[in-house]
Amino acid sequence: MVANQVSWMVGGPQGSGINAAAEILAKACSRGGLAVFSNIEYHSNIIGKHSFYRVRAGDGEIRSHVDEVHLLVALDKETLLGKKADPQVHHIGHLHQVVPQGGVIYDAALDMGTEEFGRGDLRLFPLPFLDLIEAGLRAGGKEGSGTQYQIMKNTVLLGATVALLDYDLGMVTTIIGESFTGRKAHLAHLNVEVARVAYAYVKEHFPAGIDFHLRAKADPPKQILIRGVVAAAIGKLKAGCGFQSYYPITPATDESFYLEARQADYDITVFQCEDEISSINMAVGAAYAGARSATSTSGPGLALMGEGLGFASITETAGPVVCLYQRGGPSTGLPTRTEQGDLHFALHPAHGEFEHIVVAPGDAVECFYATFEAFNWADRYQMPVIVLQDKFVANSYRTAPWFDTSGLTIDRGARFDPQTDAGGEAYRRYRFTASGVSPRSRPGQPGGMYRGTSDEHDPFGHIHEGIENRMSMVHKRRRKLALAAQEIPDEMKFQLHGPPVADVTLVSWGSPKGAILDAMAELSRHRSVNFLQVRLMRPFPVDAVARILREAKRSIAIEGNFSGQLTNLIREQTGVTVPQRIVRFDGRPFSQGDIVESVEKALATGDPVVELSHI
Amino acid sequence: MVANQVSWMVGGPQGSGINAAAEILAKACSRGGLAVFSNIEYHSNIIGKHSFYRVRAGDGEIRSHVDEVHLLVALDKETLLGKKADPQVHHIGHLHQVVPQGGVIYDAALDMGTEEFGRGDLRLFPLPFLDLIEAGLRAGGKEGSGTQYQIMKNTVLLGATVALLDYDLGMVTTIIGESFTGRKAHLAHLNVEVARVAYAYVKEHFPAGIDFHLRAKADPPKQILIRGVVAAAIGKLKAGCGFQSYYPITPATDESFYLEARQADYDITVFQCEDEISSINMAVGAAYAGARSATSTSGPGLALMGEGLGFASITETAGPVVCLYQRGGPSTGLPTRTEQGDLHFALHPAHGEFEHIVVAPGDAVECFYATFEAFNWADRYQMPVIVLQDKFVANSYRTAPWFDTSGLTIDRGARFDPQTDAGGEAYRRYRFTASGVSPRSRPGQPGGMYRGTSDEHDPFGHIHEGIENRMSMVHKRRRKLALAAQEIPDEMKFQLHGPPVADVTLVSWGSPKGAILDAMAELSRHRSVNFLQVRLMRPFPVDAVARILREAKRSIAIEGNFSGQLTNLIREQTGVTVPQRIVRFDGRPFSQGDIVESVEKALATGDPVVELSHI
Amino acid sequence: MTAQTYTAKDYKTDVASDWCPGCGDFGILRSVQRALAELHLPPHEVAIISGIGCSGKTPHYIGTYGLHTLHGRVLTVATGVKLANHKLTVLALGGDGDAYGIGAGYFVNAGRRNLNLTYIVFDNEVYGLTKGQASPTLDKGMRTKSMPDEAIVEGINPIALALSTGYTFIARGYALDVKHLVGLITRAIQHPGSALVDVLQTCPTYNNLHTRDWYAGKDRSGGQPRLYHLEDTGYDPLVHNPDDPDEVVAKKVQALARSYEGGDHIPIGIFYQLETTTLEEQLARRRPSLQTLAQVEMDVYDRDVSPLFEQLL
Amino acid sequence: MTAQTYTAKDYKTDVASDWCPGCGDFGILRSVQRALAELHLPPHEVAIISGIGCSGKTPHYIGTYGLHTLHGRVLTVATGVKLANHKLTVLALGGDGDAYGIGAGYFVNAGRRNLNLTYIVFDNEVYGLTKGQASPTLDKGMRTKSMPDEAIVEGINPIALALSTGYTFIARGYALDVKHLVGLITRAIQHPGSALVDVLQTCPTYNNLHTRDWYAGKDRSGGQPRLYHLEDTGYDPLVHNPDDPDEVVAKKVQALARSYEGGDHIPIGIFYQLETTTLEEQLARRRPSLQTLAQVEMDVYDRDVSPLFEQLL
Ligand SMILES: Cc1ncc(C[n+]2csc(CCOP(=O)(O)OP(=O)(O)O)c2C)c(N)n1
Ligand SMILES: Cc1ncc(C[n+]2csc(CCOP(=O)(O)OP(=O)(O)O)c2C)c(N)n1
Ligand code: SF4
Ligand code: SF4
Ligand SMILES: [Mg+2]
Ligand SMILES: [Mg+2]
Repeated sequence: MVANQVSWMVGGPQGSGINAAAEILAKACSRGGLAVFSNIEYHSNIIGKHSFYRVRAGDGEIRSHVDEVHLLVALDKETLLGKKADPQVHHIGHLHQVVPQGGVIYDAALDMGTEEFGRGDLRLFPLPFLDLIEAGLRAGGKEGSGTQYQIMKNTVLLGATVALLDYDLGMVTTIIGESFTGRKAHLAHLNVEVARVAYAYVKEHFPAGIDFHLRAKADPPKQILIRGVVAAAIGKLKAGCGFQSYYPITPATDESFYLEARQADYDITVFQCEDEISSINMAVGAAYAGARSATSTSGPGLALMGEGLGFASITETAGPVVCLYQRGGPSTGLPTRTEQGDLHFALHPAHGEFEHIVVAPGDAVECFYATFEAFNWADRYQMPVIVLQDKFVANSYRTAPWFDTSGLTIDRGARFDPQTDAGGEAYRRYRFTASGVSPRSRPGQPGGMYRGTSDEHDPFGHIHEGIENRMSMVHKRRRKLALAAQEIPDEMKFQLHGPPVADVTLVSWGSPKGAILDAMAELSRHRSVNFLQVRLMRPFPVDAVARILREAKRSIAIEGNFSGQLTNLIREQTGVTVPQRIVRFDGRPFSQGDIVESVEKALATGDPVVELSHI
Repeated sequence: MVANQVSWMVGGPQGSGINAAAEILAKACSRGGLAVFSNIEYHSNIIGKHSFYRVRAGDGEIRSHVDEVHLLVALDKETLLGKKADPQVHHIGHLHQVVPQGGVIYDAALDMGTEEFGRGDLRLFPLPFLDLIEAGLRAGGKEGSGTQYQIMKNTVLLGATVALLDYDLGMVTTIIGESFTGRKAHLAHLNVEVARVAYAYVKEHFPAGIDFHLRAKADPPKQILIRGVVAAAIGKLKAGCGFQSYYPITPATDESFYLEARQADYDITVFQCEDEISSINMAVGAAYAGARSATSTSGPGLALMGEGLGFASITETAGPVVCLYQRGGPSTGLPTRTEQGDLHFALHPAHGEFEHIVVAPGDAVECFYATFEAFNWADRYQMPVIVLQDKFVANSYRTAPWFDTSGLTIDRGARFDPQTDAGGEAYRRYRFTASGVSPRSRPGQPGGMYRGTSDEHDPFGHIHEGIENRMSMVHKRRRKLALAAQEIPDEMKFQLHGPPVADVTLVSWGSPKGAILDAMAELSRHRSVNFLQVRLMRPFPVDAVARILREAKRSIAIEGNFSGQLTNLIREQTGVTVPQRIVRFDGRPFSQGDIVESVEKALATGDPVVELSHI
Repeated sequence: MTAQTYTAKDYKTDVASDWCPGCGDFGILRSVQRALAELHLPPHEVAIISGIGCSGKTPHYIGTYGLHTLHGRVLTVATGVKLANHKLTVLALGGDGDAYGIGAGYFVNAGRRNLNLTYIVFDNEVYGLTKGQASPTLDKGMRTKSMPDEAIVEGINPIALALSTGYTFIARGYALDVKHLVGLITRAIQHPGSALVDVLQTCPTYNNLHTRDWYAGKDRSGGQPRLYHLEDTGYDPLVHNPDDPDEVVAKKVQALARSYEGGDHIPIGIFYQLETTTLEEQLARRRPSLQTLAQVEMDVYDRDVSPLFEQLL
Repeated sequence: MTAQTYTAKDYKTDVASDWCPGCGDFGILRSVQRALAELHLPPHEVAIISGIGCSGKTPHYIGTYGLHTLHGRVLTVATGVKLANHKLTVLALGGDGDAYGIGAGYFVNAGRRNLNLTYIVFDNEVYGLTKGQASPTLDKGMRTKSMPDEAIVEGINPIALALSTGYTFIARGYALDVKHLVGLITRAIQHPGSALVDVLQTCPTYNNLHTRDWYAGKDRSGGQPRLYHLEDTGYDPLVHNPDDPDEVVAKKVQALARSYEGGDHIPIGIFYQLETTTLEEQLARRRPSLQTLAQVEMDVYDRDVSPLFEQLL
């Protein structure tokens, strides 16, 4: 393992506050200049079911999680040992993931006999959670029973964690202070006291601690800690998005919340709709009216948006941009779990043949840039754009250098100009042009009036069923897609990570990116490895992908779905068959170790399909 | 041209009754033992816009239309010469389609100077339509002005047509009599009189007539005249369908109307819903309740049904069967025109990865059998089935031998039996089985109670997010699809028409079938030609199609869409590239001549794409 | 069928609920189970169809046939079930978001049909399962703890909406007044036609405005409860002469006026009831076989379609 | 903007209509054009959004901005347009199937918002463009010539539905009483908030029950018209004190009672009107820049997002 790198995990029932603790720890590590990757797993449930949060932090590049845990924090027995008896939620807990000599913080009140841990190598840290809360409250000048302030267990575990990892308590208490705002501001100092008490308790009672420590950088770089939803949201703001409609759905809602909280500061209209049919069509209406417009959703929502997307496309509306956060399907499926199961659907989301763009960023950084560009594409090519993320990218935090926005430019595409363009009766909104793009007006603009329709239409926008017109219109609209294929730069379309030529070429898209990148060093010890990450799904970078894969000595696809949707798409588009694929479709994300193991297995066995799971 | 074979066309404004005239003529030809193919083209409009109806009838096999017309009937000038000045509906009429020496019946009141026809070879039959109507009314004992009975122009043209084609007037008047029923019965004899008068008038005033005639068979076979919607409807009835929900949409509505009119006779519940989301989910509810259940729609409707289909699939509901009548897209598009644009969408109609079957019959006969079998598949594999038709198959009449239903058997699949299966608390609706299929109960059945859900679930049907269970469930459901792939017989999956090995292999699906078959004789004069018709789109007949295409010397795909959806699917599924394709995407169907010309062109030029249109 | 008797226990499952402690859903669950027991409905003849949300999970806890469907589509699935087998007792249930937001179109159109089913709406004024956004029943100006701002659109009045769309049994209950709610659900199930029971439901996790204590009036000076029983005021919801359009309108108008009562004086009970032909009855007129058999009981697998071919000759 | 004047001609296009001869849609088209002219609205500042159906084709014949959208989604698109540019006059229009069937959910939820737009429903009791099936407003027991059987579900009462969902201007017009209809549409456009004008529309092709002659009462012994003007009876639809909840309820109750009048005595006119804060006003409180600028007028293309990154440090 890398020195000064730690994998930490906390588990407990939904609603017990582990999120806050983990996120504060992650932020403290990030502020200390460490690389951080953190992510949560939880049931589709509000209070009670088992959830856990991982934080991996340290030196070097970290873009994924690992399965092993150096320090495990358990708020309940289930986190340790699972629920083996209950067929409904059967799982085996996380104790087995703890590395040799790893530490376990748990509530002393759980009354775990050491033999229950079943292994002698662990460093055990039973803590009197309620007592520590009470002590902290007292220190903060508040008498109160620990039971009443149960939720502060999360602060106890945070203080204890910092003590064991030997990290910077001051940094953590600062962040605790920052994170209680508004109605909760008065709780800040109490929590700080509780964290201090827990820290002191651990330092005092467990001086030996554990062997895994984290040290903040002396001169930390200016880095941010960001997750997919927020990256996309900031991308939208930076791009000048003026309208976002949404209907609540996991895991997309967080993005809209983020924007909603900033609507006044950033002059954006964020609107909660009655359903996703409304969201998409409002977004189309707003785009038609001239705003840069967007919505975001996950699979079940997109299943209601197809008609609206086709409508936007045939009316050559400039947008909307639709952020699709994939989750475990089909149907309601695994609503809080991750999957890459919607690629085919995003490519053909409704009846008929229409033009749209589908881009699939691989991490939060790409989410930002892809979402930003999506608006330029929507305007330039006058069609909707789908930005395909998944729950894993959406919810996972990672560190990244402060985003460079200097190179970002806004391009609103061809717009009707009453000074230079034929207007009034002569204005042809859908004029046949060589590029396929016709300058668009917006309601309110004198001289640019037209009547549009979801029916096939003539250059003026009126219903037209004639053959000649129809064919010209289809060609016109298709030219725009061809133009997009031509103009969008290669680096937005795909990236070949690693050496240009290698013994093994991994092929993937979206969220497995981080784990693949992190796994490459180890995989490369025995052979050279490179990694083709496909980003633009439509228009597809046919020639480049075909060339790279034809030149590849051996290629293996890696996807978070059952059927290998990218693998299929590549074959459809290029005729090239990627002969092996590694798939995961249990709703869980790929870890760094998953990639190493499964690629080794695929190479060793030659099996066409390697299925992954960790129980 | 084949002797005793005629291509006839009538054109006029929507609502002018040309449908009735054409359909009576078609029926008379069918009853006379001739092969018939007839189809209509019309605007998305109720009254007034140009529409035309073609009837091709005669000896030999006829499964398509031809572009040339032997006898044209024009109720208005637009039918003859189009509307060249009006940019909104620009077209050039049908006069140019009339063959040398062909006949033209038209209303003398149109006041067409012969020079307006622009060619001297035609046989012109200006008729005093209103006078003939009045004469007929008088003969029927009714004084009335022709203006008031304008609609009877269609009967005039019918009588005149029969006279010129020298066909059997008695047969036609019998059918006229049959076609006025219910509230309209009193009009039967008036129309018969009008037809007689028109017939006599033509015989008297135009004794030379035309050179193209139709003669009924002396001993006509027992054949039926059927179109896709009716074939599918009867297929549903024969299969024991107990529930059909629908929401009106062109061109699917006719199927539901047909069933609705027979609900009492055939004990089927037919229900008009508030929209297609309701249609699909009611159909799922009915299937869950134990009925064989169905709905039908076209593209915009399917765009609202995806979520319901995914729901049916994850709950392993036995159905519903969804008849999808493709029409011109995208969006509202060309709502009364044909297209094969929904294949990709039908294959991936919603988010996530789920199981369903997609079958695409090529003509009305296949519609019947495919729809029938669809219910067996829905029951056997417990998943929804999409039967993919298009407007052209749906609305075109063709003759066919009386359907042989003797070989049809109903298979309701594995059902829970309280006598032999573990019931009550022990009943596992989603028991893991080797085939993937678990016997299903229905509400009302004692011992078979379970709780189902659109979430991922355990064998009992309860929400379950565990990894092991998830993977087993995905595999279980996928096994059913594999089973379907194994069990469905080859002849349902595809058909290789013509010689097993040929110089040129045409590849197509759905409605171009008729035109391709009819074109093969001519195409085969210069080289050997066969035709691979793919019927089952999911599960796809991978091996057979790959084998046939790999063995093909030269293959050309023919599709009624822009992007070559089957071509793409074949490549995705088999890796085989069909190097050339002929496409038509102007909303119009392929004629026999279209196929001949475009295949010759494709062979001559080697162009990867040959686009078709006739203006 | 021998007349068997049942108790609430017979409608339980051994599935652990994953609702939050103290959730009002428990009260509704218990009320449904008791109502089924009071009516002694054989569990296998009951189908409980639900939407998606916290509320949507209810069927998993009831020992009848159950189907947990899609968000907003519960009435469409339930209608399909009932049309296919009208001998079943069909209960539809789900959240207020499910019912009046994404499902509003189906709510309206199901009302018109007067199909004999009972719809129980879990009205907690929030989207529970997606973490507490405003649901359509939250009133304008209100702000729960998970909302960034006050609601700026009118709340839906479910009683008024149901009145205008044709439900023939319209009631409001309270999740924590189980005895009263059992009565409402029992009568809703007995009612021949579309029945709505909108149930005020506490959501201790997200709805901090309308809590158990608030309904109980704990914050009021006199401490009187905010809820009262309509029937205690002599209110008569029943249309006595269904053929008298004037009485129908009068009873609707009366119910409408009452439905707007609120604040510290919130009526629960039956607002409106009209006994008139159900959709099943009308269908059975058109299709006499439905008078004795449910659609799923008919043997339709050996149909003679040759008359249909005859018509095509 | 110089105050320019307009006449109905200024709102015409040269596109040939493809409605059937005698269709009531012509009357509605003319009324919209005249209302726009009476208000002297600059054509380029008007956006007319329509659904799918015969009625949906209307924008092609009006010389303003227009968008002919999807079946049942007209209000969602119109809402998006208005939210993006509240300075536009936005008219939504479409068929009764569009509005109360497939679009019912959007009808309900748009009502709640009180966004300042006018919805004109072409109420012909049939699905015109798909050839005459019953639309949701066709009453139970009715059968038009294209229906195989009588309708067996209740017809929607658009006025009652609008009342229960929050529209603040609710009127009924008649397509062939153009003068009266112009007045209704004019006032609906002037009304600040969600306005519904349900227009009884003749469909000579499919609706053989409620024809021009029927409305005119030609078949009645005295030959009196079946329609009367509400305002002629002294009816007062206006809520005079919007802050008085009792008056609001009273006016709703009054309107509801009146909305059920029918048969030979059908009221047209304004049923209900309430002037209260619009959605735009509320949004502008939250977002003061909206008080002067429309969203599309704001320069949002050079935003400084660095404070957002700061928060992520
Ligand atoms: C099509 C679709 N959109 C969104 C969601 C996400 N979702 C799940 S539950 C829910 C709201 C639940 O609120 P409500 O219906 O009031 O039920 P409650 O949880 O309050 O009982 C939403 C929006 C979904 N499952 N499907
Ligand atoms: C999603 C969808 N379903 C069905 C249709 C078919 N369709 C077109 S118009 C229409 C009904 C029109 O009726 P109405 O809204 O009353 O308008 P009208 O034609 O009477 O003016 C229907 C069902 C469609 N276009 N889209
Ligand atoms: S979130 Fe609210 S409604 Fe959902 S289970 Fe918890 S308390 Fe009940
Ligand atoms: S069908 Fe009816 S509504 Fe449609 S255009 Fe014709 S008359 Fe008008
Ligand atoms: Mg709720
Ligand atoms: Mg209508």
